[in-house]
Amino acid sequence: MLGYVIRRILLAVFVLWGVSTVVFIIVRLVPADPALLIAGDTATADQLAALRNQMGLDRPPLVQYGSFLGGVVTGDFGSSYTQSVPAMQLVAQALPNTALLAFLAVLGALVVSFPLGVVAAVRVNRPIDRIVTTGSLIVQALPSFWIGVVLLLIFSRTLKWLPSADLTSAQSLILPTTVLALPLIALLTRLIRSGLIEVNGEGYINTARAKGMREPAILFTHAIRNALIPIITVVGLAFGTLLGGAVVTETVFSFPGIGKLLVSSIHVRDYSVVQACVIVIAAAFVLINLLVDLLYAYLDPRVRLAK
Amino acid sequence: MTEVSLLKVQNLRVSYPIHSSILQRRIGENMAVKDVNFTISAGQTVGLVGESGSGKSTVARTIIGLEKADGGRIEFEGRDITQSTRTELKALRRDMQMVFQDPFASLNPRLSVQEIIVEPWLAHPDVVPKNRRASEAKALMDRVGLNPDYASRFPHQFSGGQRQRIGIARALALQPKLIICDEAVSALDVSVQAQVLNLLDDLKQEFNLAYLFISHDLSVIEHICDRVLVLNGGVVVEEGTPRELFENPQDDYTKRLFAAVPVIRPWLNGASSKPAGTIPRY
Amino acid sequence: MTTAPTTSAAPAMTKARRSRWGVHTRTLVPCAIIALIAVGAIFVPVLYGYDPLRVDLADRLKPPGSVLPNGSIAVFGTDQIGSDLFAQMMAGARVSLIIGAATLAIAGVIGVLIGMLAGYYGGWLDTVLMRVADIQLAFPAILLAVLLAAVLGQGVLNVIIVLSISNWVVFARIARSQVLALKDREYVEAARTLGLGNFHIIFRTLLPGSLPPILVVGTVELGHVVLAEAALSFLGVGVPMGTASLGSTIANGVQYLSTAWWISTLPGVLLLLLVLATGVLGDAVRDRLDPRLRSL
Amino acid sequence: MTEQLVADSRRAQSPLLSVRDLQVEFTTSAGIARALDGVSFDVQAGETLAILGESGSGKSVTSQAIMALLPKPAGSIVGGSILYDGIDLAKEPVSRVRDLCATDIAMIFQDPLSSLNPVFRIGDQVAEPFRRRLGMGKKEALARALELLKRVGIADAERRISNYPHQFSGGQRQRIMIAMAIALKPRILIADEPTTALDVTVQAQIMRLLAELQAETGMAMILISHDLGVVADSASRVAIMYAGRIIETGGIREVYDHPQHPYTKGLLDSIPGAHAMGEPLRPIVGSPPNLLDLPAGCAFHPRCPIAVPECRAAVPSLREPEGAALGHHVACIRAEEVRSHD
Repeated sequence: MLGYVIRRILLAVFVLWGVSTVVFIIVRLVPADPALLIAGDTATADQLAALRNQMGLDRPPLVQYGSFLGGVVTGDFGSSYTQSVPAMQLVAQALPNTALLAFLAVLGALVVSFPLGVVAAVRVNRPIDRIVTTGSLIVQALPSFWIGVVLLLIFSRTLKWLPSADLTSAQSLILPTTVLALPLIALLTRLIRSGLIEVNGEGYINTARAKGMREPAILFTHAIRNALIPIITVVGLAFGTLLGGAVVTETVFSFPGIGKLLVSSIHVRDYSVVQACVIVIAAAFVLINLLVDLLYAYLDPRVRLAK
Repeated sequence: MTEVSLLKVQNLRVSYPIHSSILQRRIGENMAVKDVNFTISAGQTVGLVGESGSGKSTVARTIIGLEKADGGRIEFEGRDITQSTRTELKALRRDMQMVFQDPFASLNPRLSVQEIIVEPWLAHPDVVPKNRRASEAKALMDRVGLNPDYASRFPHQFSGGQRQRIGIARALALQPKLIICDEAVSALDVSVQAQVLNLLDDLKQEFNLAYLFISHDLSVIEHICDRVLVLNGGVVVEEGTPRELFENPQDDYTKRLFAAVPVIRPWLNGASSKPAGTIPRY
Repeated sequence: MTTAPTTSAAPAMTKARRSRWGVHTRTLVPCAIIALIAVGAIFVPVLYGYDPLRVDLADRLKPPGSVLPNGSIAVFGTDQIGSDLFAQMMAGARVSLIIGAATLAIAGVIGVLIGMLAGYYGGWLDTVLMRVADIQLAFPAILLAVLLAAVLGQGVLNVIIVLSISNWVVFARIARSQVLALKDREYVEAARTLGLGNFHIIFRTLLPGSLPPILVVGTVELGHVVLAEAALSFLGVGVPMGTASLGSTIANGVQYLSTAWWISTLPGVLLLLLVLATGVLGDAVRDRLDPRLRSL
Repeated sequence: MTEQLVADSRRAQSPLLSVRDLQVEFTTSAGIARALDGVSFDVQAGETLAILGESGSGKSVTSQAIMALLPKPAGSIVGGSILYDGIDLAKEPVSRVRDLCATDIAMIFQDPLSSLNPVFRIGDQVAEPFRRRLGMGKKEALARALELLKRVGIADAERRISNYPHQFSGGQRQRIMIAMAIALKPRILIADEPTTALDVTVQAQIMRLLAELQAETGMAMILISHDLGVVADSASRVAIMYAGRIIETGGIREVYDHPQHPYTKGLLDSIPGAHAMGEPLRPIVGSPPNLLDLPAGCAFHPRCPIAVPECRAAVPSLREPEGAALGHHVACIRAEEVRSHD
């Protein structure tokens, strides 16, 4: 187990390094000259050179890379040229909002999908199962930005029930959370259903039956635990989709989270903020998956007790 | 045993590496085969028996080239094949073939029976010229007791015993001198197993084949082998003719192994005079 | 050996039989929908003489079914610059399908090739592939696409490149896992003992065996790629101005949500239909080719 | 002779379990397979009945039908009865049959690894019947589980009770399964291929353990196997199955020494090592039939060396052939023609 934990942590560190490096390379590929963007078209060659020197753009790439990595470690991604504050400060303001949104979405998705998946599995191939599976298939195909727009149209513009923007009240969280949770609900429902069906064919379920246990007791002791362990990993990976989905959802609802910050920064080519956003989102994702992997290992004795 | 041996295995050692859990570095090894020596002469059947983990399948897989030996020599007709290059090995494959355990997994489900039997000739095109391959494949099917009219059927349309016959036909396609049977009849029902054992016996006479026969089933080994090696923990603990081993085992492990073999009619041979329904002998 | 094969196979087989008709329908209907959209995408913009850059302010924001001054009927209405929404949606579907097909071809071929080689040979190639995949998985797919698109700039080719880069790993992983699962099968080992070369084993033995799940993934990925393109265009980092895209049409309509609901809603329905068709098709293909892949 | 008398007096009592004309069908994509077709047998208290057969013969389906473990919805009992203690298990709802499981009828399976839940400690799994069925507290149930684990020969049971299934060897796992099965002192233990997945030396130990436990508790056993040798020591009676029917049944010595059905005789002749070395085996020709497409009449006739045209006419029912011992029944119209070869 200890070896497994150490390996996972090393891997997470490696992935973070890889992510940072990829971001560094991609951002350096930008055709536009950041100095030119900041100084504007009217700047003289001298002003540009001075700015380049100040931003470290005239140094050799390797040196830039080194100070960039140093910045990643200390959380210093330079200043936003549009708002003249450290990029990290903007990210730090936006991050809690997104975290709240993501947390509510995952919680909501679990609460909704769990009973749906269990019911579908218990009544497999019956009408209720067909409704649940078809429903989740449709929900999975919904473009999240579009469903956001449609919900906005129905609840905010037409019915005027819910506010559309800002983080002014708890109500304003309802629509973005719903949009974010929908694909996750569909995915988890399908996974819980198929996981339970698969586990149902295992030998130990028959053993439990031969021990005289009733089906509900078997479902809630023997089946669920075995079916859920692999699903935990998927939930971790789904966080990636969720954080990605936040980029779109926050834009639709003008929700002041890290996704909206990212998109608006891309539009104004504020690359220090873009870098900070991407790396922070990736780091959050890596961290969550690390925790999920450890939880997985803890729950499955075959991994926990492996030498 | 004065004739030149077909296969000679000397001090064979095979291990699987153990990797550290952190950086996946190789930190040790698990010895599957520690020290195995034996020879097979042309036309002879040698049996390897042992329980799971004894290393018997590893020996077979190393000889055929599916695993790498860590030490020792494997000589085929006097040539050391552990040091062979790829092209030399390819030539050797013609003389040495294998019949696998699982008749459901050992045939490519996407190929027809004829394609399966012809496949060896794609690797060794000189064995049978292209225009005669279809008819030769059918002749082989006929030889192993399959209806040649079924040449275009797929493996899933056959029963376990029939599939094992297809596997035998594929092994025969290259006219080998040695066939390694790795638990080749273990997955078959008794009545079908007997058919396949008889087929293997007939083919041996007809083509002067030698067999290396790997099995956990001592009665099968006793039936088909000229010599038997008992493997335990990667080492040969005893060797002899089946009669010697069954009637007078010397090694402790061999004694235990043979004593545990179920007897069909325990009430007949006096070893057990207990009435049925009580504690079985050990 | 112990239980009759009937007992273990029977439940799956009953299910298969019960849903055989279903599988048939579930294959045909989505295929028909995709084909219909494809035909529409090819011909409708031509028939309507659709020009994304033409502005016709007199025809702005006409609701669905309006008769335009030139006598034609705008079945789905017109948008904020007066162009026919139906023609625009079909032109957008054309872009979606072109980008989807091209991305699948590029990402599929490269991913499958690398995945199979990595799975077969193992060693450093496999280690590198798996680490690259780990890093790439740490970027939520849309994030990587947004970042790349922002750097590369807008353009259909750029979107294809961006989506290929963010999708090849999916194919590489499934191909690799298939090869790993098949590599130790006895029939593959049998091919090795026959003296068949690596090329033959990889492309003649392993590839056909690996195809079913790859096809399933490919079908489902088509939907994902179409969605991703629309999302990129919606965010304004996808196809450039002047190229129709369902995503940018939806984005353009957001401002007019209270006055002209159809601009944003209708293209979304088309998008949903297209993605749903690929999802259903993927499920049907999976059931048909290999019921064991259910949980994928 | 005394043995025979004891057996006879037992038979006079009403049997513990009585299966009558049991019919089970499986719905497959290719059609309906009759997995069991008129299976009848009795199990007396304290005896061991071996049910033998090759793949597809229906031997495991029989045990699944008794325990209400037939895979749903494909498999179902379509006729006959399974009488236990005055109740017809074939007609009772599944939940009622489950109530009898473990307390009256218990079962162990072929693969002890997949039969144990990988995520629970073995102590908890063995204690489960005590907690769920007898409502014992955790501590008490675990204490009982420990006793059982010691009894089935798990060394160092005090420590190992909190280990997980993957930490045990195959033979130990089967011992744990046995401990779980005998926890509530069942009157019948069904063992479905209990040693098939095990090495031969371990197999001998498990068979010995089962026989010891039977002697201690007086429970009846149904041993299901494809291996005629494994059951020879412990079973008193055998039933040989072919294509969903019992084709021969009787005392084990009687059936093995004087087989009266050509299939039984063929099976015995097919076993290597059962006769002189070097002699070719005398296998049964052909393959077992497809349950979806059974031959008319006796299902064995296409493979039978002594088949006559009448064999095709009707399915032969079990009968006591002339000269056979009491209780030796054979489903063959030419049973008298089959000569034993001992």
